[in-house]
Amino acid sequence: MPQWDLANSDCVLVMGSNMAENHPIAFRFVLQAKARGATIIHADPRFTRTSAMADIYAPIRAGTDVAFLGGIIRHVLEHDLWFREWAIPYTNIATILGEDYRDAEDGDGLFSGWQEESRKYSPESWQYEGVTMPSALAESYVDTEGFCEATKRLHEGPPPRDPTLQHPRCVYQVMKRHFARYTPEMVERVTGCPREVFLKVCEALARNSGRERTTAICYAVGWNHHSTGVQIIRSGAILQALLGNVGRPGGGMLALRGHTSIQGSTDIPTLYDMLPGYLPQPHAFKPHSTLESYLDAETSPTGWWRNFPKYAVSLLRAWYGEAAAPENGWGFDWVPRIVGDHSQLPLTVAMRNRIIRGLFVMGQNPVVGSSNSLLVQRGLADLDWMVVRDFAETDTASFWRDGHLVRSGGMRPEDIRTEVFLMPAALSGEKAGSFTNTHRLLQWHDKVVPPPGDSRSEHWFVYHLGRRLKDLYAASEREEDRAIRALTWEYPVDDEGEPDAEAILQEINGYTWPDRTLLPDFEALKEDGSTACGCWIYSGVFPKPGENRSRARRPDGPEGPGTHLGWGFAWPSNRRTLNNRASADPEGRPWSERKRLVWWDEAKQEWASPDQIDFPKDKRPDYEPDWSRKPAGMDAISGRQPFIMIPDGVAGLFVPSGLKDGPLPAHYEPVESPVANPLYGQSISPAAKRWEHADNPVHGTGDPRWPHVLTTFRLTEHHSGGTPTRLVPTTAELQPEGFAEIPTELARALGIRSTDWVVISTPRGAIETRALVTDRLRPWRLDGRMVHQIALPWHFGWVGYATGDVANVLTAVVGDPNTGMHENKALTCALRPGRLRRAGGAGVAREAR
Amino acid sequence: MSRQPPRRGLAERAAEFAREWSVPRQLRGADHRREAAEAAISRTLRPRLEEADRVGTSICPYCAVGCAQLIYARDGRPIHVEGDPRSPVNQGTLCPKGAATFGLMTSPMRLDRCLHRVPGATAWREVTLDWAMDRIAHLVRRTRDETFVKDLPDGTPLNHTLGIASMGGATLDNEENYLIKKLFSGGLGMVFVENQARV
Amino acid sequence: MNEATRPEGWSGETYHGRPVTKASSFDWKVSAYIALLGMAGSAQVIAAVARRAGGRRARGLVRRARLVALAGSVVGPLVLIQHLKTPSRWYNMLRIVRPTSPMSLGSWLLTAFGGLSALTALGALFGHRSRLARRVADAAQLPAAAAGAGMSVYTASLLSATSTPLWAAAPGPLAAQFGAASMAGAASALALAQRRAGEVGSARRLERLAALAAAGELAASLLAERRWREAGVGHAAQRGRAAPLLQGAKAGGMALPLLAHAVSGRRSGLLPELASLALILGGAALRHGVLQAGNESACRPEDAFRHADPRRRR
Amino acid sequence: MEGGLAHRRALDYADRDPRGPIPQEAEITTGRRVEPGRAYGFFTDTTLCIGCKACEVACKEWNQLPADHLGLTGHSYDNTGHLGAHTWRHVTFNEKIGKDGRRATTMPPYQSHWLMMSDVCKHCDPAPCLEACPTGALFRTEFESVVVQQDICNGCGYCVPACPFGVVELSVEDGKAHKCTLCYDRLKGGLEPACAKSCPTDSIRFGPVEELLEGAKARVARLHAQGQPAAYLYGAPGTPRATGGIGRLNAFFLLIERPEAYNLPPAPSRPAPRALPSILSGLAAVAGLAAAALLIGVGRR
Repeated sequence: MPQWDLANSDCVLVMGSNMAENHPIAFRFVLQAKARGATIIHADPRFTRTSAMADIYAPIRAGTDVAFLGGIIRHVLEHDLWFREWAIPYTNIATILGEDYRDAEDGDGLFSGWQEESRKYSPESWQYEGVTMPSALAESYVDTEGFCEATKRLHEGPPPRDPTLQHPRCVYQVMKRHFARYTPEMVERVTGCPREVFLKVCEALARNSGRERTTAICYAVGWNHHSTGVQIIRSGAILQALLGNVGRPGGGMLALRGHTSIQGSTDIPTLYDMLPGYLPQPHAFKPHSTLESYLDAETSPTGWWRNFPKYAVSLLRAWYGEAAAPENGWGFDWVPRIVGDHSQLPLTVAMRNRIIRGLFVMGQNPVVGSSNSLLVQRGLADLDWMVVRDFAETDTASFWRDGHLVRSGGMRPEDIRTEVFLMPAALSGEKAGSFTNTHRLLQWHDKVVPPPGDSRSEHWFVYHLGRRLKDLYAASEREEDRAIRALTWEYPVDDEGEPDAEAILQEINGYTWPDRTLLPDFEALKEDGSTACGCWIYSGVFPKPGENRSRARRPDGPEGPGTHLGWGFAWPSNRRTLNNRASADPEGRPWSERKRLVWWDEAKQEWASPDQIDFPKDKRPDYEPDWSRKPAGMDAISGRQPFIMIPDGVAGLFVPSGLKDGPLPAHYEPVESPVANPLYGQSISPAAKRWEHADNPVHGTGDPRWPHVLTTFRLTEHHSGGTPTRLVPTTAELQPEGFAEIPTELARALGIRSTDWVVISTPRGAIETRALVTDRLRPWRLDGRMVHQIALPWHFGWVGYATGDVANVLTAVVGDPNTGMHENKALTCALRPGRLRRAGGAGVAREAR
Repeated sequence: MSRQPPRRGLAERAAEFAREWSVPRQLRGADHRREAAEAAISRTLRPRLEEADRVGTSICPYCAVGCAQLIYARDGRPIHVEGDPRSPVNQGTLCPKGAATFGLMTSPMRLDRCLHRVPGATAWREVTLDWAMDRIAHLVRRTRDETFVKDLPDGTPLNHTLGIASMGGATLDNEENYLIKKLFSGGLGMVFVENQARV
Repeated sequence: MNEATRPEGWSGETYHGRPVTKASSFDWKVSAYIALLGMAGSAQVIAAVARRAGGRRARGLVRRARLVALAGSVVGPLVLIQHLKTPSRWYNMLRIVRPTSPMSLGSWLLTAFGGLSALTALGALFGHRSRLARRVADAAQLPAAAAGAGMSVYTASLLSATSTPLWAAAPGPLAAQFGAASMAGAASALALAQRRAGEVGSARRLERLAALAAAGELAASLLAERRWREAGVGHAAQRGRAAPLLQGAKAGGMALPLLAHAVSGRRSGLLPELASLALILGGAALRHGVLQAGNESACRPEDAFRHADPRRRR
Repeated sequence: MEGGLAHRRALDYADRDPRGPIPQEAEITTGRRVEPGRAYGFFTDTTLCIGCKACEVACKEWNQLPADHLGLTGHSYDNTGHLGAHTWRHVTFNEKIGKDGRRATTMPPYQSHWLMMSDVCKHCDPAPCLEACPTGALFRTEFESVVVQQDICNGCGYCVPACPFGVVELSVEDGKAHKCTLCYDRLKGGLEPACAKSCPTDSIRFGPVEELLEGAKARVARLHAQGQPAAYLYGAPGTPRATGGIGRLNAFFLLIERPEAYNLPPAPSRPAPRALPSILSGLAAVAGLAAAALLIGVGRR
């Protein structure tokens, strides 16, 4: 949902996000909603600037979000507060599961399919009765033999349903049973949130959902950064789907992301496991050895993803141009295969293990931002070479001079053999290009001024590095060098050698091959090699020469309609609200006038909307697939199934495949927790990713040496790794030094006062910082004892006007099984007043320079 | 507002004092709080945005909300950055970080030369852009050639190198991410390509 | 609020114990100016009285009083200009007549006083040779005395017309204090001069005047302190950094010299001279003490809150 | 759907790059044009303030004020401390969530339990600093704002103690008095002041004071109706104990706690009227002593 659409919400639940602080401009629209009567709820371990603005503040212990949300789900199901008319047709709540499924309820926290030896789930027992579902998003492939074959049965008919919800194995009954133990009492026991506050939240959400009203959920990395991050988000999604808050004005889930084009760099992924447009990166241990087998394994028989081959082949044509031919699978043979998890966390371990020898760091500051900073810094010292590109010297670039290894690790710079390049980079006003914001909106920025001195854009750097490498490999006849030689790399450059960003965007948009006529949108893509497209979901952003739609700057005026279709370009197809077919009832009428967005126009025989409809424009609401003809792709999606990217066209409350830690969310304690799981015998997520390494010790549940809960957070005054704010005088002075928030009760017990030095430690390391004693944190009473929580902003490092010790020295390389995201929002630590024994802290290091 | 007037001679200052003297204006009936007190600086004051010879549309480089900005520039240098009042995303507003964009572009700590650290060195040395690019290209080739794996013993194709990694992208343009993924993954066979999406 | 930041004796709230108002930048140069110009101004008052009461017999005293006034109005402004943060722009003090600003009016008054003092000084310097000089000086004497009276006290009004709690709390007593101190200082300075010149009788009368002024100064000081106490803003004067100075001024710069003058009677010698010196220094110390204590009170949030809310004077 | 709708005039500039600042941009960002002869000011509604300090940054970036780098104060998130020569917007932070060792559980609508307020020069009418200024450097502009003209100020410093709010300060860099100008230069160009324009939640509203006042009163009434009975205006004419001897503050505030909680004086007063009684008592003292001198016979030998 667009952020401005929050103004239309009747209730906004902010959870896993400190929205007022970290996305103030998005919060603007929450307050606009408030001005129109909306209820604002903030559930968070800390009383923050967001909490101060809330109508209900629900304090919860860090890492207990699933328990809290599970409690709401139970409340909504138990008291029949869910939006029946919406949820029965639009979700899989009525779908019947197979007989093999066993819930966590029966396994004391383990679902059926757990394989102890490989410590993995097999999703076979989670399937619908008689049907095997491919995963909705191609990035989460299920690696079970015969699985792909089994999904072909989707052609034969829809998964079995019981709209009366009486069938004991229908999702409704399964969910009711699964969430039964998430009672208000249990929620209070696990999360620490007072029962009456929790019930207020339940009532507000239920009251503000339904035909006439919608509730939005805003979350950020406060949900992601857990070993259960994906299941927390799933819990929110289940709730929204039960309440009918998807695809409708003022309803939805808004992920508030942290970097200016983090969405763009996910869509066009500088990520290991995907190719542009959410196509899976081929995997050595999956049936991906040829293009044919890859397409066969990854193409969903039904729903929109049936078009997968068109997108894959068009991408290969864009990359390998002339050299792409049917014989080499359009160049598929050259695409590198992954062999496992190559994401951020294992990347740092691989550096330390000397698997990685050369590293590019472009606009990132992993010494500050990555878990277990000491491991990261040791890894950097193990490299042969590193290229850092940023607008100024970062902590990462100067690790060999000012980092912990030199400061307290007994090393001298002379001992560090890494060759380091620090190259000045251009900022957004100094180069042209597009960013994709958190609601999928592509917006172009101009080059207004030249970058200073030798500063260059990444366009320039990557383009010229590519040119040089192509020259170096030009004479090679080796098969392994075919890819770099074949890679299309012809972009017009200007006098300074800067490649034309619009030419690159045109390649991303796609054109016909070989005559290079720009494509109007992705519906024009073909799988026969006659089209090239760098990222199918972006197709349509540059439909004609001279028409860069990301550069469109036409807002809606006072008369609305408020979809702002003339401002930027939202993928796909300039759609502002995804799944917006769900804003109309199964017959195609808006659920209410108040929440009108999409409707079926019988006269014109098409869907009408001030938005772009996320559905085939002329598919009648009463269209039903003719199963006798084994329909494929969109033909298998009926006129009343809004979720066209999902093979069965409905939202998945229960997810039969695609998740690695269970088809329904269950509360597990963080990997490092002061207490055992009160809900199940299975205390922590069985599938949580862990990397055993001498530099990465992790302790068990309830270890008395680390009695306090530790959570990390961000401040509105700083940005992520801190480089772009610690180095700017006007922002640096606002939060000039690192600190730790300590609850008054704990501070009193330890004799700590604000601005005193304290030392915080975990098995990974210790840091010293200043204390900020505050009532905004509170002690939790867990199983009869008090547990305190300490909170650390993690922006600080030794570079800049604002400095402080690196919070990530304390965190562990431990992650979510699905995404590999770290668990830095909930761990445990020890605290003492005083300073580290080493000579001086970050401040001293800075002064010494 | 801390602009210092240039040093001037006595006569010049006397003339200016006479010009700016409020007493005659007061005698003519002007209010000592208002017109009588008004000085040259107030009569000629204009917003410095009007000095811009170029105004460009930009997007805030910090978080993912995507606030639109206008960059005002003169003689190829930014003179100010502020919220674009047309944008439905931010309606002209900016948060503390976005409001510091001008400060970011003009930070005294900004780097404008390529620096290189020889293994074991205790300080940076300045190098030319061209030298750095050549050196990096050679290092990439050397490391790639040393670590490239074409296939597994059973013949399963790999076509990859685990020896070179790349971090970052979330702060960069879509087009830049595209070039990085295309060159590093599609051209060189790197698989350790990651950005801040998981951080 | 945090108990650690709650000021002693203040049950209300402050904002992290931070100041509400800002202290002035007035330092010893300003106190020196106040004392100097006060003396100079009062010297003109004495000159006028002496001229009227003593006629030609007062020639020596009048001459010396006029010279003191001239010296004060030459040195004082130079000291004051040094206090400006941009002294080279001192002339902007005469750019405008701002009736609401004691400092603006004071600047014009100072200018007038300086000019009149220059005229009266003509008499002092050239009176024995030039009749014109005598006439001009005599004609200027009364206006100079009027301006001098203003010079003796306007600095107190200037301080009172601020938001500094201590200064604002006792506008009347403060001005009476400054006026009396000016008179005491001028009388003492002239007494010393007269003694040096051998005019002991005149000196004794001046000493009596000085003693009277000191009594007035003391009374005004006690009144000011009472007002401060009532307003709840007296802490800085009573227990602050400037308290010793103020107490010292009261004891050593007012009470003791007063006593000394009383006991010395008709005796001549060191004691009256010391008493005169003490009164001059006491007046200066009083002004500096008031300035400092005011600056300190400006930084005390409880003083500012009490000043700004008469109902909460606790 | 109503979020993000633009002012009608913004459409005149749609799909084309402005060549310079948009004429009367303030009309697009506030709905009001900026014209000389009207009183403009700020209405700072603390119940909408999220303490983000965008105003502080926007102010410093626009006015090119140096950073102060006070260091960590331990005073909640307030590391700015106070208004001053280089700080013309200052966000105060006052934590109220803890009460007698417990934590508050009910949340009135909008800001509560963590008071945040963006403080600024009040542009008082009448203005003590202006009344005190001996050079005329401080004057009232055609927008009824109070501005220090830097080509005139000589750093006498009298405006500093004159201000009842501790706003004005002499700069250590150039020795002159500095404070918020209500972005005088921007107003001359039809632009909204930098702080108000950047404010993410419209806690800072800029506009003609009369209109702001009307809106503010309505806002107070609405807050009372919505369950925030403590809301009141500080510095608006006619509000009890808000302005003492000062007629009105052109920058006024909506508060929910006593003014002291925001470091505001509960009833600031205009200092200038104290001068006359003061000088009269002083002159009386001098006159009395002069009379005494006559009686004593000073001048006689």
